[in-house]
Formats: sequence, structure tokens, C-alpha cells
Amino acid sequence: MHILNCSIDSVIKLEKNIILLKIKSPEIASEIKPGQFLNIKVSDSYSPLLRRPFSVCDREGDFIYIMFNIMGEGTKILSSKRRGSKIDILGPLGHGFNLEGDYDTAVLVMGGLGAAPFPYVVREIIGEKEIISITGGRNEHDVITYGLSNIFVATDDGSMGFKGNVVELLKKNYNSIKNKKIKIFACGPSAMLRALQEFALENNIDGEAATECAMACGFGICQGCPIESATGQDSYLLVCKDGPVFNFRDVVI
Amino acid sequence: MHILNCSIDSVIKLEKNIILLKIKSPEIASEIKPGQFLNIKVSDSYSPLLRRPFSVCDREGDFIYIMFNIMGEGTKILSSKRRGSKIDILGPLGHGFNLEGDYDTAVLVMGGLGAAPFPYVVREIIGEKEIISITGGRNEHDVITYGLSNIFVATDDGSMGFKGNVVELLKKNYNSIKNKKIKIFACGPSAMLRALQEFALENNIDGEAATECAMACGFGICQGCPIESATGQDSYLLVCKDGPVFNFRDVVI
Amino acid sequence: MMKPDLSVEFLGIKFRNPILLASGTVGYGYEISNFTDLNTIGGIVTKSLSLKPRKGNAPQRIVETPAGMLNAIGLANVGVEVFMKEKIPFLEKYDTNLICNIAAGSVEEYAECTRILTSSSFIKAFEINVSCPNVKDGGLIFGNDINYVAKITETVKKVSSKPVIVKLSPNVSDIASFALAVKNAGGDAVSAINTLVGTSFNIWSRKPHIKNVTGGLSGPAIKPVALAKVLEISRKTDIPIIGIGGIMNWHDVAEFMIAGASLIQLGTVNFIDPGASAGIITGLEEYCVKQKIEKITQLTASYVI
Amino acid sequence: MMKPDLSVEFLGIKFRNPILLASGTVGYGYEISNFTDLNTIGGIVTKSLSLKPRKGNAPQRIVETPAGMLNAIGLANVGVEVFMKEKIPFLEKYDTNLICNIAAGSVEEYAECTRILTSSSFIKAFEINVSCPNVKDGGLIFGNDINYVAKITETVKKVSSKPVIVKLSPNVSDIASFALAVKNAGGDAVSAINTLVGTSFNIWSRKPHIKNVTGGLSGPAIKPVALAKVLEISRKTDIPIIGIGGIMNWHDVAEFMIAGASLIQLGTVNFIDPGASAGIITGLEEYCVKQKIEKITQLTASYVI
Ligand SMILES: Cc1cc2nc3c(=O)[nH]c(=O)nc-3n(C[C@H](O)[C@H](O)[C@H](O)COP(=O)(O)OP(=O)(O)OC[C@H]3O[C@@H](n4cnc5c(N)ncnc54)[C@H](O)[C@@H]3O)c2cc1C
Ligand SMILES: Cc1cc2nc3c(=O)[nH]c(=O)nc-3n(C[C@H](O)[C@H](O)[C@H](O)COP(=O)(O)OP(=O)(O)OC[C@H]3O[C@@H](n4cnc5c(N)ncnc54)[C@H](O)[C@@H]3O)c2cc1C
Ligand SMILES: Cc1cc2nc3c(=O)[nH]c(=O)nc-3n(C[C@H](O)[C@H](O)[C@H](O)COP(=O)(O)O)c2cc1C
Ligand SMILES: Cc1cc2nc3c(=O)[nH]c(=O)nc-3n(C[C@H](O)[C@H](O)[C@H](O)COP(=O)(O)O)c2cc1C
Ligand code: FES
Ligand code: FES
Repeated sequence: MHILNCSIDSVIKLEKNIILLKIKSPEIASEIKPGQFLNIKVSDSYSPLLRRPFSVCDREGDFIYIMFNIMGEGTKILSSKRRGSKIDILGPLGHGFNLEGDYDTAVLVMGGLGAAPFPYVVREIIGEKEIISITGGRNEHDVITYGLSNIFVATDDGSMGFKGNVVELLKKNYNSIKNKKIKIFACGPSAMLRALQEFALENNIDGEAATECAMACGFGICQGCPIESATGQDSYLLVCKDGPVFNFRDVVI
Repeated sequence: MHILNCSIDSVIKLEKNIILLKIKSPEIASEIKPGQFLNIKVSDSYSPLLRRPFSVCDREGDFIYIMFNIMGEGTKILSSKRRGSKIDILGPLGHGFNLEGDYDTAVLVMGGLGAAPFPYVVREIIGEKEIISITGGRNEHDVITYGLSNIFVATDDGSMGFKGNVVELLKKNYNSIKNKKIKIFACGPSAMLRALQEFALENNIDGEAATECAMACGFGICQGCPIESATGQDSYLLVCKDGPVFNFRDVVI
Repeated sequence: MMKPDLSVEFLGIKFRNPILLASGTVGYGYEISNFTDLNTIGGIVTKSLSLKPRKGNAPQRIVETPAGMLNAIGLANVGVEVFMKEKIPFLEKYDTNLICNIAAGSVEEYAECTRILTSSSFIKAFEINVSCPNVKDGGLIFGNDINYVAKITETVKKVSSKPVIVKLSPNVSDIASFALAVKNAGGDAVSAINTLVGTSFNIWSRKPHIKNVTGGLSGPAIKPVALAKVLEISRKTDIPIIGIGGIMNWHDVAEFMIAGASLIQLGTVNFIDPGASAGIITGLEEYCVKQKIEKITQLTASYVI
Repeated sequence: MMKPDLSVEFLGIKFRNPILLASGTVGYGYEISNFTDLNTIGGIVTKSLSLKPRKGNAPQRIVETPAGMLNAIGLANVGVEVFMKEKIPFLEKYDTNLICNIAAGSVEEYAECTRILTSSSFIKAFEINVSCPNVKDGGLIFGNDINYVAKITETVKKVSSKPVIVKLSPNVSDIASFALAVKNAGGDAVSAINTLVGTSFNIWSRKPHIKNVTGGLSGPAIKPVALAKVLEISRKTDIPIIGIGGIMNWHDVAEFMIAGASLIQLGTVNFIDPGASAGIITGLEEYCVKQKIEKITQLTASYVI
């Protein structure tokens, strides 16, 4: 965990509202794992006051990438940065995906900006595991395919690929992959993750989800980011410290 | 009075901490008078929240200039603007110098950044009136001579020009000009303005001072900027609306 | 879809839309009329008026704070007589609702001010400022003492021929009981909130920036507090509420209405963006369309808790 | 000039400098120790501890506001027993002052917690949280009721072998009388302030962002209010004060000390800049040199009014 003042190398516009930021940080690049995140101070002003959390999207040498869409003030300020601008990064934070283990096919399931952490996942396992990427959104403009491999698309309105959501698409094609040793890695809206979790647990498929929660600190000191534990102990885990990636078995999403 | 989103044309560094901003605004440029001011929103953020007041420093065609030194957050943000950046300007505001009238020699007396409004004053009266500019500061680095004419310098430490303050320098040389019809135009720290006011009233010299006060609105709606009236009526005038330029006779500085 | 109806009927008065300009932040309407067409808003609340003109506090009266500002103007105003003679004629040219805010040093002075002002037919209602934190002779003590608030309300109601709105102090632990006291004393509505007491120091001189030592905190910084007070009043009483505190844009207006406000007032924003109401009105219309709200009054106290 | 002496003797305890870390904003010290060397600061105040572990409120617990944030954590904590067993051993490795913050649902629970914790010799003092606005079963009611505050103080004092600091609620009109009540009940010092009650709404769902409906407002937005409260206590009582509320840098620390604080606590800033104390300490040293202050204690209540 570091707090570092990092230089922006480039600001890449992927779609109308979707930005890829390439940031130089040898320290973070050498440590960070897929699914971990960064907490970024977007300006020196007291407004916005808090850091903004972003998954690491990819890593390449001394560089890390984040991918985001312009939601509000913080992401607007971030999107207006230029090459050479400095940003203050706290990270790497949290626990990422467990990419090791006993599976041969990684099924990456993502909705909208839930695609953000997967380019790095793909980079880490490509060649070693088979990859199936299921990406989706409300319509074709929401679908992000950047950095993915072996891509299947679902859109709510059918404007691109399968008409329906990514979980329905997975279910529909599950028969064709269920004889493989699969593990699901997922990121996206809570409703999607919940549906996916239910499907995975029912079918006894191992899987992990990168979750989100409003955060103040990002490293365990504010208790701001609880997620219900599935251990039956009526207790909370912290998304920032115990997650943001959890095994489907461990939390109530 | 307008609220306008204006483009910055150039950011010129005059001294280490002193910046000249050239701003395009045909509307304001065609209306503004020397001694009037602008109230500038330096960023969209709620912090800093309030606009920042600056005298018009000069005018040239469609362009206006402001001159400032980096004091705090607001001026720091302003100084980081680049060509093409937009700033939100409210102005022209207040009453400027009364440059008309029955005098043949304008004595401009200023301390430090009090020099800001005078380039425009000089531009307006040069050729018509004789000008004597008395500028000063704590030391040579504080002395601003930009846009002035017929310059005399005073520094507290004697590192440049006369050793002493600008009022002392004026007093010392007063004999040589007292047979002229002079009018004083002044801007600078309150203590300086007070000393000058006393001298002018004692010697029956007509004169005006551009005053300052903490301001919220800049155009008369908050009552935040009172200055004691000298009419004996125990009342306040408003620096932003009734001033910022006042005749020495009218206010208790 | 049809254009949503932003008008609000409040205390029997028709407001074109819920946007009022707050006391002390627009003087008597003249200067702001350069930026806001007073014919397009719901109404304007005057600077607090007292019986005699008040000079106000010595400078420094204003200092900025994070996302806010402190002020200690000290109720500088022209007094009720001059107001009637010199300020109303300008306002009469507009088709808007004039609400007169009154601040006084004693119960009698409140009554006397009301008596004089109530004769003007152009004034639609009174807003009684019991809560100005910046004058020594009353303000704070009145506003934080529930019996005084009730007494002032009762007294003003007796002499007023117009609706009486009481502007509450936020510097109390239980604002709803103050609102209830206002209601029980015959008050027609409450405004919430006035400023919070605050201060700041010059660390080199060790003097407070504000000559009056403390000032009233306003601006976006106080919005969450103001919203909580409005919500509290709305949940615990049924007195109509005017919401105030840190409103900067249409989004904030929607929040206050959801929390329980029927009307809202723009304060500090006028200093920064004196034409703010235009964008707010358009924003509210668009929001209503998106939310399928036909009358903006449906928004008031529509919180889902 | 010699290096200024930043150390403060407070309630008989020696603090290396006036910088403490505030309750609820550093857990039990472990995570923040990555960024702040606990050996370099005055001390650390634990998250509020209750007798039994508390799960805390359901999410959403946090939302940002202009220059501030709302939280309704609901006093999630491990409980006194686990704290003693599992958390103190880590803290014992440091040469710093540990202050245990206690929050409870009844006077008896306050006493019981104190009784258990007072046996640990590493704990230097107690900070009694009577003012957490986010739990239904007590917090708010206690903190805004002067008799309860006195009673809790008295009860805790009786069972404590260590100094007792009472953390006051700012959501009252007259905080100085609460400070006085603490003093009269035997309390050794007060901390001011805890968070202000606030809320904010999602205008699309019309639900409060915070599941608990209201939350506690902290951060720079509240600094002017906190300073005014500290000043008020300082002017009206002689009880020692720990200043808290929106402190972001050394400049803010100086303001709080000038206003009357002997020590200060860093809260929300820890979330943004968890290593803030290093810069604050250097900044304070430079400020003291410029101001010719040899001992930082000279700054306390040095306001010029
Ligand atoms: C662990 C983690 C990883 C994340 N990774 C990414 C990522 O890789 N790419 C990306 O685009 N976003 C990511 N997010 C979400 C991202 O943090 C928010 O979009 C961002 O903070 C919004 O900031 P803002 O100032 O632009 O918007 P704000 O003005 O703060 O908010 C705008 C809108 O976004 C909503 N919002 C704010 N914070 C969150 C949040 N944490 N989750 C969901 N909605 C929120 C608000 O409720 C509001 O409606 C992640 C969040 C977490 C917790
Ligand atoms: C009518 C008028 C005209 C002005 N013209 C100029 C000008 O032409 N050039 C120029 O450099 N400055 C001018 N000023 C002062 C200028 O407005 C302040 O320097 C500026 O607002 C500081 O903003 P900041 O955010 O950088 O500093 P802040 O962080 O706001 O303050 C930094 C320091 O400056 C002090 N300060 C803040 N506002 C003022 C003020 N109004 N007067 C004096 N000190 C202040 C603060 O007390 C603080 O110590 C003028 C002020 C007025 C009222
Ligand atoms: C400079 C200033 C002067 C004010 N004067 C008055 C006043 O005379 N009477 C009054 O009732 N409220 C007064 N207020 C309070 C405002 O009407 C409003 O209640 C408060 O500022 C909160 O709203 P805001 O955050 O939108 O400004 C004043 C506020 C400011 C900032
Ligand atoms: C997330 C969060 C949790 C808090 N938890 C506690 C707590 O458990 N006990 C307590 O006495 N104060 C608690 N506080 C209040 C702080 O200790 C402090 O009094 C308040 O935040 C004001 O200081 P600040 O503006 O510097 O944050 C909490 C504050 C925050 C932001
Ligand atoms: S965000 Fe602070 S504990 Fe998780
Ligand atoms: S600054 Fe508002 S009246 Fe002068």
C-alpha cells in the first residue's frame, strides 16, 4: 500500500463517455493483482473531498490503466486530465481475483463498466486457461470489449448480440461448457451479480465477484463499506479490505 | 454588468509571483472604466466557493487584463490557467476613478499590487494630463512598474529608489509639484491609503483611493463590504457598489 | 408529455414556482434584478427589516470557509419606513410575491414592524427572523428559546393581516418542537434553516476573521444539516415548510422538496450565480418530465423511508 | 532558534505533540500504521467500544457532501473483550497514548465497559461518546440531554482509575453548559465536536442515501461550527478541551488551539490522507518558529478578541 503522486501518461477515449487512463507508477505496477483497486484523489480541492475507487484495468511494464465512465464530478475532473498531469493514488488496495486453482476455463461475466478489471485478468491467464468473455449492457453503446478475449455479447434491447442480459446468455449456453472445469469471474451491477451468484451456487460452479460499495477510506479504517457475510454469523465483511473480490460462497450480494 | 464565460488569451508571468492575465471579452472591454473591478469564479468546485475580485488592470481592443499575485487557493488556480481556458466573470463592477476634472497632473500612488489598476489609468490620460507614478514595496522584488509612466520608486529597505514608503516619497517631493493642479489616484494597503488621505486632506489636495474589503457578492446584495462614511452620519457605504474608488473626503479608510 | 406545472399554492398565495430568493442575500431586489427576472420566480424575501434603520456590524463581515461562508452583517437595513417609501415602489413593478422578513430586538418591536408593514397590500406574507445569530440584543436568545418563539409568533399573528412564516434557528437540538410551537401559537409556516453559528481565526493575528467573533455559516457546506432539519420537521409535524440552506442547483431543490419543503429559498448561491433561478427552473421541469411528475407539489415530502 | 516544543501535558499525561487520531476514523490503529508512524503522534483514540460486539448499520453507510461526508456506521465494533485480547497487543508495541472511546446504550453499560477496560495499564484515558447520532438506542438522546451527560460522567468517573474525557454533541444550542455539567460531574476534559446530524437524498429513488436516514456530518464543511463550539467552551468554562472537526492541515490545528483546544484529533482527513500528521507536525514547528512560540501550549486559548 502506497500513497503516490503519479504522472498521467495518456488519456484515451474508448467510447463517448468511457475513458482509459494510462498512469506511470512502477511501485504499484509491480505489486498490483487483477481485481485489486486504487483510491484516487482527483483534485486538491475539498470538493470533491473523498478519493474515488477504481479497479486496476490493466498493467504493462511500469504502467497501470484504469477504465471509467463519466458519472459525476470526480470522474469529470479525472477525464479532463492531460498527459503529465499528476494524480494522487492510494493503492494497491483490497483482495483481487484468485486466478490460480483447479479450473481450465475462465468465464468472465461483466455488465457495462464491470468490464474494467478484465483486461488485466485476460493478460494474466491467456494461454494458460481457456477464456470465455461474456460482456453486455443496455444497448450496443454500453458494451465494452476492450482487452477481452473470445467475446460473447448480450444487450437488453438486442441491438448487439444476444437479446437479454449476460446471465441469461450464460445460462443459455451453459450446456455447451458444463463438462469443462469452469470458474466464473464476474463484475457488474449488484442485480446481475446476485443472479449470477444464484446460478453458480445452484450449479455448483466455483466463482468470484468483484463487488462495489460506497467507500470513504478504501483500506479498512472507516467501516463504511459493509457486505453481509454468508457464513451465517450475522456479521459484515468490508468490501475494501476483505474484498472487493469475494467468492460467491462467502457473501450475500 | 454581465456574467460571461470568457476565454483566456494568455498568461504572462511578470515577476516570480505576479501574473498578468489577458482575457477576451468584447462586452466588458467596451464598458469597463479604470478602477472598476471584476468578480471572477476561478473554478466550478464549491471550494473555493466565492468569486474573487480583481481590478481591471488594462484594456486593449476586445481584451481586458488583470494583474494579481498568488495569495491563496483562488489565485493559485487562476495562475494555472492556460490559453483557451474559460473563466466566469461578473462585471464590470463598482465605480472607478474620476479621471475627468480640473487637474493637470495625476499623481498615481501605489503600494505592491496596488499597481494593478494603473496601467489602464495611464492609458486613458496619457497625453492629456501629466503623470507622476510613485510605486513601492518592501523591497525591489515587490515593486511593480508595469504599464506606468514617469516612475518614482520607494522601497522600505532602500534596495531600489527612495528608502521609505511611497507616501514619504510624495511628501519629500511635494514642494516641487505643489504649484501644479494635482489630483492623487491611489491604491494599496489600508495603512498607506490612510497616511495618504491624511496628507491630501491636510494639504487640500483632491484625491481618490481604490479600497479593498472582503467581499461575497461584489454588486451590493450581501452587505458584506462596509466602509465608514465620512459624512458624519454614522453610516456605512459599500465598497463594491459605492466604491471601490472613493474620494478621500468621503470615507474613513 | 405536457410541461409540468411548477406552481405552488402556499398559505393561500399562488407561487409561479417554488423558487424564492432568501432574506439578506438579495437586498431589496434591485441589484439582483439585473440577473434574475423577478417576474419568473416565485417570490422574494427582503433583507430583515427592523423598526429603525440599522447600520450593521463593523467590517470584516464576511469570510469564506470550505464550501461555505460566514457572515455577520448585523442586520444592516433601511428600517421599515424607508423600505415602504423607497423600496416597495421598485418591487411593485414586478408580478412576484413579496415576503417581508422582520427582525427585532423585542417582542414589541416585532409587533410594531408588522403593524406598519401589514398596511402595504403588495406584501404577501411575513417571515419572522427569530434566528439571526449575529446580533447581540436578541436574535440568538429568541431563536433558541421555544417560549419566546411561541410568544413572538402569537404577537405577530395578532397584528398581521397576512400569513406569518417563522424562520427557525438550526442551532437547537430539536427543531421539530420549535416548529410545533410555531404552529400551536398560530404560525402558518416555518422556514428552515437560518445559518449555523461558526467562526474562523487568522492564525497570525489570532483574531477571528469576523469582527463580530462568530458569524452565520451558509452555503453548500450546510446543505446536509438543513435537509435533516427539514426532514425532521416534515416527519414530526404537519406545518408547511420553506426549505433553505446551501441550495445551488435544481438537484438541491428537488432534494429539499422530497425532504418536505413546499417552497425553497436561494441564498448564498445568489452571490456566486445571481441568475441561478433560470437554470433551476429548466432543470426542475426536465426532472419532473423524467420522473413523470405533473405537478411539482407532488414532490413535497415524497421521501421513501 | 531552538526547535519549538510541541509536547503537551494534558490530564497528567505527556503527549509528544497535540495530534491525536479521532475515534472511528482509524479503527484500532492497525491499517493506519502503514501511513502514520504511531510513535510520532500524541496518541490514538479507538473506535467507540461497546460491551458486546456490534455489527453496525446496514449499507449504505457513507455518502459524500460538499467538503464533507455523512456516515452512519452504527458503532460497528469488536466489543471490549475482543478489543482487550486482540487489539491492545498490537498497540502496545508503540510508544503512544491510547485513549479508549466508549459508547453504550445505558448508563450501566458505560460503567461496565469502563470497569473492564480500566484494568489495562496501557490505556491512558477514556473518551466517553455520549453523542453518536447514528444509533437509535441512546446516543442522540444522551448527548443532547444535559442530565444524562452529567449522570454518565459521574458514573464512569466512579469506576475509572484514569482520566475521563466526555465527547460532546454539537447538536445543542448551548454546548458550554454541557461542558460545565461534565466538569461539575467530575469529568476531566471534553472533546468537541462529534458530527452534526445531516442527510441527503437520491432524487431518483427519493430514498435517503444513508440507510439509517440521517448520518453524522464531518470534514472541512463543519470546521467553522466546531471552532465556534470550542471557542464557546473555552470562553465560558475552564475545562480542558480536545478540538475536533474538519481539521485537514497544520493551519487548521493552529486555529483550533488558538480557539481553546489543548489537543486536537484528526478524523475525516485520515480517509483522504492517512499520513497527514507528518506534514502537520512539520507545519506546526515552522509556524511556531515564525510566531516565536517556544512551547505549543502557549497557543491554547490565545485568541485575541
Ligand atoms: C472497488 C471499486 C472499484 C470501482 N472500479 C471502477 C472502475 O474500474 N471503473 C468505473 O468507472 N467505476 C468504478 N467504480 C465506481 C466509481 O468509484 C464511481 O463511479 C466513482 O466514484 C464516481 O465518482 P464521481 O465523482 O464521478 O461521481 P459521484 O458524483 O460521486 O457520483 C455520481 C453517481 O455515481 C454514483 N456512485 C458514486 N460512487 C459509486 C460507487 N462506488 N459505486 C456505484 N455508484 C457510485 C453516485 O451515487 C451517483 O449517482 C468502482 C467502485 C468501487 C467501490
Ligand atoms: C475591489 C478589489 C479589487 C482587487 N484587485 C486586485 C488586483 O487587481 N490584484 C490582486 O492581486 N488582488 C486584488 N484584490 C485582492 C484579491 O481579491 C485577493 O488577493 C484574492 O481574492 C485572494 O484570493 P485567494 O483565493 O488566492 O486567497 P485566499 O485564500 O482567499 O486568501 C489568501 C490571503 O489573502 C487574504 N485576502 C483574501 N481576500 C482579500 C481581499 N479582498 N483583500 C485583501 N486580502 C485578501 C486572505 O485574508 C488570506 O490571508 C482585490 C480585492 C478587491 C476587493
Ligand atoms: C450575507 C447573508 C446575510 C443574511 N441576512 C439574513 C437576514 O437579514 N435575515 C434572515 O432571516 N436571514 C439572513 N441570512 C440567512 C439566509 O437567508 C439563509 O437562511 C442562509 O444563508 C442559508 O441559506 P444558503 O446556505 O442558501 O445561503 C443571511 C445570509 C447571508 C449569507
Ligand atoms: C466514519 C466515521 C466514524 C466515526 N465513528 C465514531 C465513533 O465510533 N465514536 C466517536 O466518538 N466518534 C466517531 N466519529 C466522529 C469523529 O471522531 C469526529 O468527531 C468527527 O468526524 C469530526 O471530525 P472530522 O471532521 O475531523 O472527521 C466518526 C466519524 C466518522 C467520519
Ligand atoms: S471504505 Fe473505509 S472501511 Fe472500507
Ligand atoms: S460584496 Fe456584497 S454588498 Fe459588497
